[in-house]
Amino acid sequence: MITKIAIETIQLLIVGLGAPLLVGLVRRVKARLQGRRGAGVLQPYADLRKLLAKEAVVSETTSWIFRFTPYLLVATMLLSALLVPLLTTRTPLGFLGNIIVLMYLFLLGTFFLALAGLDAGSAFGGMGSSREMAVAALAEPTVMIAIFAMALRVGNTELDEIVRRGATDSLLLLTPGHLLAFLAFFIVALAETGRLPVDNPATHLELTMIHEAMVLEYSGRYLMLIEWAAGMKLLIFLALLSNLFFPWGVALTVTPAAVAVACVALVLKVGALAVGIAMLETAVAKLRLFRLPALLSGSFALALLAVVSFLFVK
Amino acid sequence: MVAELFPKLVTLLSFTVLGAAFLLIVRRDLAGQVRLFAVQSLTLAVLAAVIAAFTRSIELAGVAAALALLKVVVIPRVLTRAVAKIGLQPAALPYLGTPATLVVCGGLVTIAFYVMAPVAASNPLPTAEAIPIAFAGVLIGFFVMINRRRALTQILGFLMLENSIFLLALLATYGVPFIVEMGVFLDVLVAVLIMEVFIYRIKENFDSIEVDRLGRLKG
Amino acid sequence: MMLVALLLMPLIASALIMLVRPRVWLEIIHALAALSGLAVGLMVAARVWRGDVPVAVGGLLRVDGLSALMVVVITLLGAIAALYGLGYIRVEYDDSHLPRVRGFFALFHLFIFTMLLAVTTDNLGIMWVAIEGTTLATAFLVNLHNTPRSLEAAYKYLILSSVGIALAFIGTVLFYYAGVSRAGEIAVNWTSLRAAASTLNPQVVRLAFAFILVGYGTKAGLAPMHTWLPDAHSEAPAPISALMSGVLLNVGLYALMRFKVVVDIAVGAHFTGPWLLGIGLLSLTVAAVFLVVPRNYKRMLAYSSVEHIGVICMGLGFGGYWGVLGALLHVVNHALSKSLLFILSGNILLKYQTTDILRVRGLWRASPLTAGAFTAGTLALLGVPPFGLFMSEFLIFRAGVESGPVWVVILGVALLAVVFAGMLGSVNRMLYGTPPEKVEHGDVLSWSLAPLVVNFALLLVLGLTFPDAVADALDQALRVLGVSRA
Amino acid sequence: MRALLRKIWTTPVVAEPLAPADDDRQIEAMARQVDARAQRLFGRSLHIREVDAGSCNGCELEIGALNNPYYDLERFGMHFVASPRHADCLLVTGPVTRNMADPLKRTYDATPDPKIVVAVGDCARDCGIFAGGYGVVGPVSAIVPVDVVVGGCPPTPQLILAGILAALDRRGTFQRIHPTDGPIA
Amino acid sequence: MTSSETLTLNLLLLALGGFGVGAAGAVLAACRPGVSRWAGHVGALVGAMAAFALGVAGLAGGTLDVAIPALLPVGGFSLGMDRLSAFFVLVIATAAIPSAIYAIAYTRAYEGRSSLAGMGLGFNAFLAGMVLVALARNVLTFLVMWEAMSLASYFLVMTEAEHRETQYAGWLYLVTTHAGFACLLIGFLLMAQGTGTMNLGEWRAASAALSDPVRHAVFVLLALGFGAKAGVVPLHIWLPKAHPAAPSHVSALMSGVMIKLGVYGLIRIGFDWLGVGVSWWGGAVLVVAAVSAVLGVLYALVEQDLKCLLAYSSVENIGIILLGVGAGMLFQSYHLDALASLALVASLYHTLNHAVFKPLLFMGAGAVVHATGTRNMEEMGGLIKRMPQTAACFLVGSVAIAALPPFNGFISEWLMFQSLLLSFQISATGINLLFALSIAALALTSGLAAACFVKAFGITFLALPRSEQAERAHEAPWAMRGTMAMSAVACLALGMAPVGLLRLLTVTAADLTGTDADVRFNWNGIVANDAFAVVSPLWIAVALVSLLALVPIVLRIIGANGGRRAYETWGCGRALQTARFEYTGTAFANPFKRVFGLLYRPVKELDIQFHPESRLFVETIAYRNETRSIFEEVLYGPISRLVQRGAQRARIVQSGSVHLYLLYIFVALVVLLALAG
Repeated sequence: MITKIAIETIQLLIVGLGAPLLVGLVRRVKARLQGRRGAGVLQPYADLRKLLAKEAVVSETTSWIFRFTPYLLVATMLLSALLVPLLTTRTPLGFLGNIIVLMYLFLLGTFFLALAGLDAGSAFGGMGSSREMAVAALAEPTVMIAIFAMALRVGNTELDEIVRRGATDSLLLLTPGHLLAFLAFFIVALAETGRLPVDNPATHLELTMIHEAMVLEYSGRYLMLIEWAAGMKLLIFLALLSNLFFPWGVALTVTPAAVAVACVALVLKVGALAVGIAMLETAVAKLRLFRLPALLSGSFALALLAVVSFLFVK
Repeated sequence: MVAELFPKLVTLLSFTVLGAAFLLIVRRDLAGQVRLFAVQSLTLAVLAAVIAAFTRSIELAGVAAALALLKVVVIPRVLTRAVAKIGLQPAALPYLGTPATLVVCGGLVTIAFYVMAPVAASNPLPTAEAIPIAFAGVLIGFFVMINRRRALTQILGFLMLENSIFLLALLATYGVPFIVEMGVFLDVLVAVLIMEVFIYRIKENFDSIEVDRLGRLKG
Repeated sequence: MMLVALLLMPLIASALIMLVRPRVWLEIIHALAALSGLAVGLMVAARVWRGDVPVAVGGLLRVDGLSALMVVVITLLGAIAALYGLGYIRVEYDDSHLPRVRGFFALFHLFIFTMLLAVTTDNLGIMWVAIEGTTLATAFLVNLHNTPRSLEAAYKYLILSSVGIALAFIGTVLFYYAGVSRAGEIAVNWTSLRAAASTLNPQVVRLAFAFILVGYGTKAGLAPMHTWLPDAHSEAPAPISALMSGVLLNVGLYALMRFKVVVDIAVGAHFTGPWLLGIGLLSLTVAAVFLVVPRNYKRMLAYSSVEHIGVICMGLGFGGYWGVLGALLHVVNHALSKSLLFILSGNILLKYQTTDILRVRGLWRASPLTAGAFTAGTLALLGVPPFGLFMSEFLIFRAGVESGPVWVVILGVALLAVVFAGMLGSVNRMLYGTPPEKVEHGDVLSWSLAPLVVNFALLLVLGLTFPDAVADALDQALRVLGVSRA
Repeated sequence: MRALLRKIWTTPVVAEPLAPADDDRQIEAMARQVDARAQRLFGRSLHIREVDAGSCNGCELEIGALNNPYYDLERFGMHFVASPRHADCLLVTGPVTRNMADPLKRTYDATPDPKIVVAVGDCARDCGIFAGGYGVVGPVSAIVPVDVVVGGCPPTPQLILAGILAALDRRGTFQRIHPTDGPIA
Repeated sequence: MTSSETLTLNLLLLALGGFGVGAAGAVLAACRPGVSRWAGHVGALVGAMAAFALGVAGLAGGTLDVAIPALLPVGGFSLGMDRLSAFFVLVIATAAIPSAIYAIAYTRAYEGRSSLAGMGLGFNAFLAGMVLVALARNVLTFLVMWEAMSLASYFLVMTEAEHRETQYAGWLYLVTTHAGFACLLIGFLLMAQGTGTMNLGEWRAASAALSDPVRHAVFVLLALGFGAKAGVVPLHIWLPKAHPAAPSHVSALMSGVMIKLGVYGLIRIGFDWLGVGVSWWGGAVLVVAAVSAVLGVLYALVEQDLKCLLAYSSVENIGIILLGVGAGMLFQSYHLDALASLALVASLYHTLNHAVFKPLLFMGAGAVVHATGTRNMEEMGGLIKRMPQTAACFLVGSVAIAALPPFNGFISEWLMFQSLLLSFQISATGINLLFALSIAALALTSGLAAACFVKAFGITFLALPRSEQAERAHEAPWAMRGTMAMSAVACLALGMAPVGLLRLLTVTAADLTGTDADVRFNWNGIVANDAFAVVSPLWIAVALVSLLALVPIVLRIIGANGGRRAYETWGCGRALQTARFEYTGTAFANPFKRVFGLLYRPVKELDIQFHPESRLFVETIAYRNETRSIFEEVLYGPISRLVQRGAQRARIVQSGSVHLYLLYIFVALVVLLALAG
């Protein structure tokens, strides 16, 4: 029991506390790639702390939805953190739900965030909501097909189980379907977490915004919660990507040593992915909104190819 | 002798009836058409009388007499009265011209022979040979109704059709039972009277007795 | 005796109406004759249903199960139409048009008489005479208003029906001819013809049936001989339309059925079946074409009669117990519903002074009672449960699936669906919306609609149940038609 | 992407290091101060919203330069944001024109407390050459409380940075900064 | 008769009695609209409650056997109940109970405008018809009740027939449903002919006697008939017109349950009457379902009429339900009966869920329409402040229908995903790919549904009111709010504690497929296919709520600034912040319109009126961006035009020329003579 609580606590801490670090890392690497020094990797912590100290200006037009959403977002992310196998393949709360539950938890957050975007009645918020929902909806088939591909590979949709089977499969990286599914899932992760080329998290131009446009109205602690949640989402997605597709180092048995190794492995894998994202973001431009379907259908095609390859390999 | 003569006579008279029908196609003036009908009816009455004599049927003789009275005297009178009352009318051309009509009628006669051949063949009566002729009369009467534009001519066509049916019945079975025949005569008479009234009303309402004018009720 | 009374009563009523003077008396005689006609008709039918076959006037008149059914239909709907006619004529013609009123009542009963004669006589010749008589009796009724339109309709009706019926006479003669060598002169009687049926020359019988089908088909309103029907039924005064569409067509069908029995025995049922199916389907198609977008609601009802007669023909064509049972039930149901609707159409005409569908609007608001009845009647007519027509159509198509080619059933049902769409759309257009300004609120002749309760009740009864009495009555009629429950 | 990454690899960091360099000593010093003070008030995180209240865009060019790799504002935890709701600091340029007076006020009100306002450029200070123009309402301080005024037409990025620094330092007390004022101790 | 049969019989009689008394009461009190309103709907409520009990009894294993041979000849009026029937009775009652209560308050607005007697009569007849359809055990009983249900709902749709669109909607509805009825009729007759019985209960055993062509024909015909009622694409065109046109409590029932009877029929043909089907049947159902789901939600997304949006969303949900049915049929034809049961359980649960949240949404929409007098979302907005409770309930419905945890839609969609994912057990590549595409379709659907209901809720309830009516809107009467709250609670309960009901549904599915579903339940969770997938809805909810509570507490502890200042919305400092600056529903849907332009084929019209003096000044700008329905344009439009034009052309046969008419007779005679000779 204590081990279980310990593991879940570690997971919560990794996600909750690691999220700003991850964001900082991506920004730092990006700055470096742009020839800047950039803020330190710990800058996001400072940002969040500062936001907590500020008052919140809330539009008179808004309703309780606007104020409720940040809390819900954080709650869904923390809940996700509890059921994702970050360290071991025996996540204590894994019984809460499988990967589909996870995706729907994300969707729940997106749903409310989009509502919040509409709540203030500003044109930007509405625009952001509309775009965010469009991207989310279009990404959904890829997610599910990628999951189907995984289910074909391991015969299961339980996160723990997928990781476990992967960890014991030495030829994993040589499976074309696996790599295709990874690529598809990676693109989806970019779309879901609002990274380039889908969305530019650093943009100042309202008309090009997606995620940012929805949160333009937030300030103070609400903004802090939302940024934090966004960071957590990125972390969870990257952790998922690394553990589902590269399940090296994940603890198959729950011993302190194994967990410690898993922690280190996770940090390394996520870090590598973060660097990858930063490099990608430096190299590519944001796509026009109406070019996005091409990207997402491309990822869908990849996922479908993965399915096909598994069908034929079987 | 009589037995030999009888079918020939019947066939001859039947042809006369059919001939009258043919003439109706050619005739243009109404009064002449009415007279033609009277002639046809008279021939028919004679034929009925001949058959009545041959079969010694009193009923049929009665029918012949009634026929003569009705179709040679009463109905032509009624129609003549109508013709007089309508007055002179420009004769509208039929849909098909006379030559074409005659060709069509030739075709109709062929059809009649073709259709009625089995009936004629299966009939033991001496009059049976002429059955197709009677049916040809029916078809020609029908055709006149289709081809002619004036209401009165249509009625004459109908009457000739009726005559031919009577002829058919006569030839095939020596006539239908008396009571039926009387009923039929009654119907024909009433029908003609009603038609007469309608013709007057059409004249009144449409200023013409051309049936083509009756074209409001469509679709 | 009762049989003779049945026939004499309308005749006498007709004569009396010509004689008496005050309008009230006319109306009283009219109503009495119709109601007592119904009473006597029911009594005659009751006798038949008890197993008796009344015969009168030396075998000239004979009422079997089929005739009894028709007698009931004629007298019942005659009575309903007569009662409605009272009110209707009152609204249409005041006392200054007494001759016309008198003519209407007199011809009305003459019309009833001819129909009754046609279905009660055993003599096929007399039947022919009587059916021709129906044309003659109704020709003036169609032209009652003496407008150019009604005149045109009446003229066409007269010419086409007369020609058609003349062809039927050829058929009758040929049957007589085929039978006379076997059964003697009484071969003109249906009973003896039927008795001798198996010995008849099949080829002649086939020819004869062609004439009969075209001839009586004209009278029954089967396509392509139906062309007079929409004209005449739409121009006639509402009570007459009700009788013509509801009853007279069935009399034509009745004649057809009588001959069909004989043909089926002489040649075999495989002969008439396809013909009736074909002509039924053709009627249905033609009606459907005209019911896609009807413009005139009385014509719409008339075409719907073509449609239903087609359906009945299909039932007869499919044959078998269920098919013929369905056809007979459909005869009754159609009579009930169609007379109902024509009567209501009279009300609408009185209210809106037009038969144009596009100019009738807001019937629900203008006269709710009429509208309600019209809606229910239309739905009944379209074959919607719980009304009888659904049941009879169900039986007919069931028979079709059982015996006939299934594609005919599919086509038939599809055509019925097209009719459904067309008629429902048009009726909706009439029912809803805002009525024109000149139309005042309130029902006309609401009390004259009271008898329609009978129609609705019967339609419901026939739609939901199958009482033993009805089953027995139909079984008797079916036995006449040579089918019995397997 | 490969070419780009190669280029990135071969290009050194151009942002001035915090290690002393002759000309840029000031910058370095200021940066350190900003670092320290911002930490006090905003926890080393300062989000800036730029408001152009009617400027000729000269100041904007200089402000824009703050973002480039040379000045690299971000390394101090400063960041330009898209909404006043996210901002801690308003950077106002230009004389306040009639049409921008109200929006400026609204922007100020829309910014959550605590917040600072830095008026950038001569125009923002006293309407500069536009003073008295019919379309000009007045300097920024006429509309919203200003913490620091940075003079210059346009001020250098250095100065602007200094102004922000000063604002952090003396929030609530009005202060002017001029190019001639010299480095801030 | 066993005691359980006595119980069910009594419940049935009570239900029918309730409907009967309700109908009679409504009609008898026709002159007193207030009384009529109460009588009709209270009767319906009593009936619905009895039906609910009947459904529960049936699911628990109670049976029913009623036969009245005298009523409806040819087989007689015959009712029976197995678990499937019972389940659908339960579904009907579940939606009917809130609708009836809601109607008491809602129909008040119709007093003086429409006949409340008619509405009461129609409402009760509608309910009775639906219940009896589910229970019918004889062809004729089924058909008559089917049509009674259609007719009653038709008249209810026509309640507001003074509008032209309503007339058209009603017409289209009845025509489509009747066409479907025609298909059913032929299909049933063929089936009865092939099996030799009109008793629906005997068909399963007798279906082996059917020849292959007949089996296929029966399947196609019945599927068409039931599909038309269910509103699957492309037979859906009536649905988005008729459902919005009806009063909201009726829309709730039509969308919530009536279309489900189409599903009922499809389940019957897929799993019961025709025995185990051929694989292409299931494949066809799966494809149609996927297309319905995606197209339904796509059309919903661009709809500005709130009730129309909900109606299209019903097309979508029917698609989702049928995905399970189709998958189940396919599994069955590959002998994976346990999976078939699982798919069926998912379908049935979604059926029930949709019957809870769709009425809830329609009732919410009704309250909104009631308050604002319009169905156009572009004239709403800001209602969350004016009608907070309605808004909360509508939000629950929206979240539930978007299949988000912890509400009920999520559970059924989760189950659906599992059953589709498990299709890899079939070893046929083509079928696997088909399933892959259905998974993608379902995923796309759920994403789009989320977007759709963000729009529905956001545009309707959030931000500033877009019209004066919306500004003046008021909260709905308590009865309406109460029923909505009831349904909202049901959504949550069904989402958090689905296990008990799912166990019953497993038994129901097992009755049809013969095998228990491939799913286990522990006291709080669902485990599909031996730990293939697990979900614990209750714990998710608990965890979510505790985390929600935890976050503010932690914030407080670490000393977050709790200050809050209200100020206007940030509009770049614009002077005026009015509703005109808000994102409209049309704008919200625009990205989707562009992405799926092929399907929507939007028509854009930009009409700019310049000032006569100078083109630099614009007087008015009118912008219209409407989508066109492919099916109406490509499929039904041409057919309808063809029929109409053909009919118009063919009318010349009745040319008015008596000569021509005579010629017809002549030709007929000659032809028949030739045939006879």
